[in-house]
Amino acid sequence: QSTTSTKNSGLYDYLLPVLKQDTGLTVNVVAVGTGQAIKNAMRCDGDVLLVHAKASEERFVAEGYGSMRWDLMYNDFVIVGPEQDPAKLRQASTALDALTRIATSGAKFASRADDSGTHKKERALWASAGIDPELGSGQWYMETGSGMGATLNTGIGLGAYVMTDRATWIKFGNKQDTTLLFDGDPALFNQYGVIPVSQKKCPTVNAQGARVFTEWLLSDRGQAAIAAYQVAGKPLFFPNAD
Amino acid sequence: MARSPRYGNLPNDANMLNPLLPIRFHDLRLKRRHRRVLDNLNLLIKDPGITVIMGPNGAGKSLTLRCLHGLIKPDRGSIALGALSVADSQRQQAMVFQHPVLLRRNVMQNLAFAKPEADHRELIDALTAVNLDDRAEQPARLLSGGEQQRLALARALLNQPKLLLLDEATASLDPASVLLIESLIRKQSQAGTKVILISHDQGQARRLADDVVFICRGQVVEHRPADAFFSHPESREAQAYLAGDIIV
Amino acid sequence: MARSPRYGNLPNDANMLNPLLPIRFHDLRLKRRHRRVLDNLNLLIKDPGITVIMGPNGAGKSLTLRCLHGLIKPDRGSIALGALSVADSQRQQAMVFQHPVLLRRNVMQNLAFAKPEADHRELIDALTAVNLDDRAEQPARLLSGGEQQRLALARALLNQPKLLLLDEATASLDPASVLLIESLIRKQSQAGTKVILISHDQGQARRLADDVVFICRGQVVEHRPADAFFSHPESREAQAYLAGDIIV
Amino acid sequence: MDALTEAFRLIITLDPDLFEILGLSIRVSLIALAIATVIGLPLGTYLAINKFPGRRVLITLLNALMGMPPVVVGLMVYLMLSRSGPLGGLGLLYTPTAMIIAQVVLITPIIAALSNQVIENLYQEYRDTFYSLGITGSKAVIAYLVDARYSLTTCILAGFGRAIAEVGAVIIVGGNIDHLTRVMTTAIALETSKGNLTLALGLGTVLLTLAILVNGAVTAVREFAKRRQYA
Amino acid sequence: MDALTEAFRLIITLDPDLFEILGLSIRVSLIALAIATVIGLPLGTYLAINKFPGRRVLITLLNALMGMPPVVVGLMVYLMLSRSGPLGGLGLLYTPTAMIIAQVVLITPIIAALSNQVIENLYQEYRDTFYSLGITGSKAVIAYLVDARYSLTTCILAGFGRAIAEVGAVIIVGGNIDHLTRVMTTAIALETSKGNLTLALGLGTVLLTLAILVNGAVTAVREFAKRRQYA
Ligand SMILES: Nc1ncnc2c1ncn2[C@@H]1O[C@H](COP(=O)(O)OP(=O)(O)OP(=O)(O)O)[C@@H](O)[C@H]1O
Ligand SMILES: Nc1ncnc2c1ncn2[C@@H]1O[C@H](COP(=O)(O)OP(=O)(O)OP(=O)(O)O)[C@@H](O)[C@H]1O
Ligand SMILES: [Mg+2]
Ligand SMILES: [Mg+2]
Repeated sequence: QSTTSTKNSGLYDYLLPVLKQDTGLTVNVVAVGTGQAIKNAMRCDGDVLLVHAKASEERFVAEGYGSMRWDLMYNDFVIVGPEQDPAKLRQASTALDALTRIATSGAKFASRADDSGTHKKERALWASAGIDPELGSGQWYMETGSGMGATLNTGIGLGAYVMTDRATWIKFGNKQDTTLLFDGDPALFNQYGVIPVSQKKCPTVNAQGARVFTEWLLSDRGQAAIAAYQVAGKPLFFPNAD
Repeated sequence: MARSPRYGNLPNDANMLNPLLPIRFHDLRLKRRHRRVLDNLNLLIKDPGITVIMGPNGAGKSLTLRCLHGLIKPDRGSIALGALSVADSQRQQAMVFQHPVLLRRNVMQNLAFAKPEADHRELIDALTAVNLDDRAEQPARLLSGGEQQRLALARALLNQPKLLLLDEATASLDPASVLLIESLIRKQSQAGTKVILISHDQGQARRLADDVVFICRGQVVEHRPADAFFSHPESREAQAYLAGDIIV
Repeated sequence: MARSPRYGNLPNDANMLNPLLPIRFHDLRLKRRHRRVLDNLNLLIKDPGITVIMGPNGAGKSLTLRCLHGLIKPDRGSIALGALSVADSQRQQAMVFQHPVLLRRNVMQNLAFAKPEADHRELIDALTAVNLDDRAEQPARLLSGGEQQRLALARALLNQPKLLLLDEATASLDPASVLLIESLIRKQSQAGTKVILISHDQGQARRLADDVVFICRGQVVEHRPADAFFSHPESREAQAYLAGDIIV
Repeated sequence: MDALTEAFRLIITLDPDLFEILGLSIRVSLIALAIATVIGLPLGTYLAINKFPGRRVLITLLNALMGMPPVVVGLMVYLMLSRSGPLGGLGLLYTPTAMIIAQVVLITPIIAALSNQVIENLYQEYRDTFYSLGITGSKAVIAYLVDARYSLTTCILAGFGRAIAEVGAVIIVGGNIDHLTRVMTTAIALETSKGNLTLALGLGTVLLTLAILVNGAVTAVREFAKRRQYA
Repeated sequence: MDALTEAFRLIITLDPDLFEILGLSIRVSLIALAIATVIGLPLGTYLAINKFPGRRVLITLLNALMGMPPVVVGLMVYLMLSRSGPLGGLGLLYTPTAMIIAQVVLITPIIAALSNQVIENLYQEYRDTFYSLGITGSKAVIAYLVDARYSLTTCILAGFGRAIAEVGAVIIVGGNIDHLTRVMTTAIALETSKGNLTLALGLGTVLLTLAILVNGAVTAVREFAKRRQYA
């Protein structure tokens, strides 16, 4: 089980053949939102969890579903929006400033609103900016309740701002007149974790394969492979396993 | 029109054994759209042989036969066939409808459908009896009107019923087919099958009937031996019917 | 059986003007499943009045009428009605089928469907003419067999056709209805409508026919004035048919 | 079982969000169904009773369009209505109207193809009589529709089922935007993606209950009318 | 237009991924269709020709189940097959078998409800004759199915359309795993979420072409048989 963002970024298509070469392991990827991925794993429908929502992940481990959680890599979020940039995001200094500009300018903002890691991050940012976007739900705050790609499609169709992870954005095919308007604030960094599902809770789990997969990801070979994955000349993920 | 010789239909041993006799309709009542289409109909058919039902259009002849065959449950009243109920006797009955319904298959398959265990020879014989053996492979629904009627009759006879019900079964047949069918019916009757048929054709009724039941407005108005009925109809309605006058 | 008086059907002025006469079938040929069901059929109907078509089951009578009405295109040959083709004359024709198809509506609506512009009075009159006025509100498909046939006839007459085709239209009528319908047909014919009807009923044919067409195996075998046909049928086939013998 | 409890809870607490979403679902589906019926029934009938070259091809195409993936329909409507698309000026994207358009495109072929079959069967029976009475063109179409009215309800109910259950197309053109274009099916998809399976199943149960009620009502009316009239 | 070019490119380059996905789509849909037909046709027929208390309720339910949201079906099958579910031991989740199961659940009611209507019409005509000939039970069911065979193809094609176009259920139970459970519709959904709309539409065009081919073949066979036999 994995989140959609890693899947859509094409990372697996690059990593899995290398993994196969090194270990002989074949991995099946089920890409769903972080929330669904965790719940699916709680039902033992998955061997390894690769998601990005640290708090939920730690609860997953604490409740005994996962044996152990490791930091794997990070990437960062960016805010994209229409070329004309009605909220003047290009001039924003911080992420909080950017969100405040959107909220006060009357421009639209499309949120995934699906309990995904991205959505949780976005909600945390709104909270620290002291804004409750729910009040504008359906007027300027568009809760699409969809995956990253679908939300981008919707946001672009609406001429709205969208917060997305950089990887998905770079590979996204339907950009039309939407462009990257804000990035670089460390508040937008996004930590991915990897958790093998516990054999105690789920006796049917492929623990052997899970361990091999996890160890390979955390090994120098794996970390190097992650760093080497580039799209359009840019690295998308930055390995940071300890 | 040439008349075929009138065969006697005297009850013989086989007839006496017919387990579906006597047939007794008791106070049959049927309502359709606030109209009593069968109105306390009483009828007792004791004897074997051929009973012809006559009566004006809409009198309730077809409905009566359908009740007897179990296709319609009357609102009130009862029907008994010998010691049997309608349901228990149904497998020993066969019926040919006013507008026969043939399956979307060929002539042979239509027959085989009614008697799956029959072998080829038996089916061909049945077709030959109604002069349709050269149509065996033809789609049944593309037969001419008269051919369809003959096929329906062949199908009804296939299972050697003890009671054969015919609702204007010769209405669209040519004279030769009419005589052919009539002789088939007579043969069947002599072999012990009780036959009840509806007909508007007085010639046919005179040729075939042992007794005539005259139905009018949902009631049996007259039930007498054929000779008596045709020579001296008793009821005003039957007199008018035979004379071709309109009965209200 | 009582005979209604035979009316003369002499051509009067109205008849002479019928634009659909003469009706000419030329070398009509129709194949169905490798069998020639119409086999170079030639027929010329010059006179107004009532033409009766007779012939054994499966002879091709219904198919001939269907070709004339435009329901079937013959494989070869032609049909002309006066100066008109089948297609051009079709709106002036009406046909009553062997098994009439009624709509899933009530009796009144079935009539109104054929002539939407007719007012209530006209429809009631048409129903009264076939003795069905008390059935106006009843679902047409629940009528008895004979009642359905009468309704189909009323529907066909509603638009005052110049050519009326009847395919065994009285086969399931009671004697009174038969006479009623026959007098309707006769009236229609005297008013200038050409009538062609198929019938197996020799009594009816004698009562109605001005001329008789005898069809056998897809060909016209005999076409003569009615009196001549019934007193001295010329062809072997017609002799056999009238005698009730099987024709092969 | 949990799903049933959840559905029950949602209904008896008169959850306002639920009723907003449910209301929109019903509105969108019924409007789309009405439009698709008005187009599909005469179209299917016309193709059943008129012979012309290419008729078989058209019927085959209709049958094939029953297998049109909703996502593809959604994308096509999206591209039409998107700001850079030909109808972008109307500003219809992400409105209930867009969802209705997508559903009409989806279910019209279904209603047309199914009614085509129903009418074709009736045509076998009525053809000669209608020809003889000179009933052609739109008069014939209407007559067939009237006489097949009871059988056609099943075709329409199949269309309704597809409309009310449909998610792939409406989520693309509607966007599943809360308080604007969120309907039952997109809400179910959302709760599923959040992992709230019980809530999702609860919503599904509510939707299914709605479908049963609608179908029950239609069947009841139909049976009543049938009995008062006749088959 | 771009979509057409894209579809054309995918096909003429004999893209191996495309053919793998296409093959799985066809396999899953046809197997599901076969199973749903074997269950649905006799079921619909049985309900059309047998009177028993609750029959109307069952038919209404079948009609309503045509409106079963695919996501809900997907969830139910998911919960059944999940490793912690009652059938978890079989290890079927995220396999083509799981997708077939979900599709069978989805399309059996469609085939049953539509065939029910077709057979009910035939029943009006055959009822008395069958009763008179003593044809009941499974013999009657088979006879009705045989005699309605041409009309029933439309019901089956409707089921096929739904199966081949379906995405909501198969993505949940299949998981859209590359080289394992990815079918055309889930691939289209994936490309859409990546914003590759042209590719998505191209795949959609390929799928639609397939649907047209299948429908064309069925129609042709049916017309041929009809002409050799009769309606
Ligand atoms: N389901 C029904 N609803 C209403 N009226 C009906 C129904 N079935 C039959 N009737 C009426 O009942 C009467 C008797 O019908 P039935 O078919 O028994 O007549 P019949 O004696 O056989 O006449 P025919 O000689 O014309 O066949 C008819 O007037 C018919 O209209
Ligand atoms: N579509 C068809 N396919 C094959 N055979 C056909 C078709 N239509 C008619 N026939 C055959 O053509 C012959 C003539 O049929 P038609 O209906 O004209 O007979 P008919 O003279 O009206 O007989 P009847 O008095 O029995 O009504 C019949 O043998 C019939 O089986
Ligand atoms: Mg009758
Ligand atoms: Mg005929």
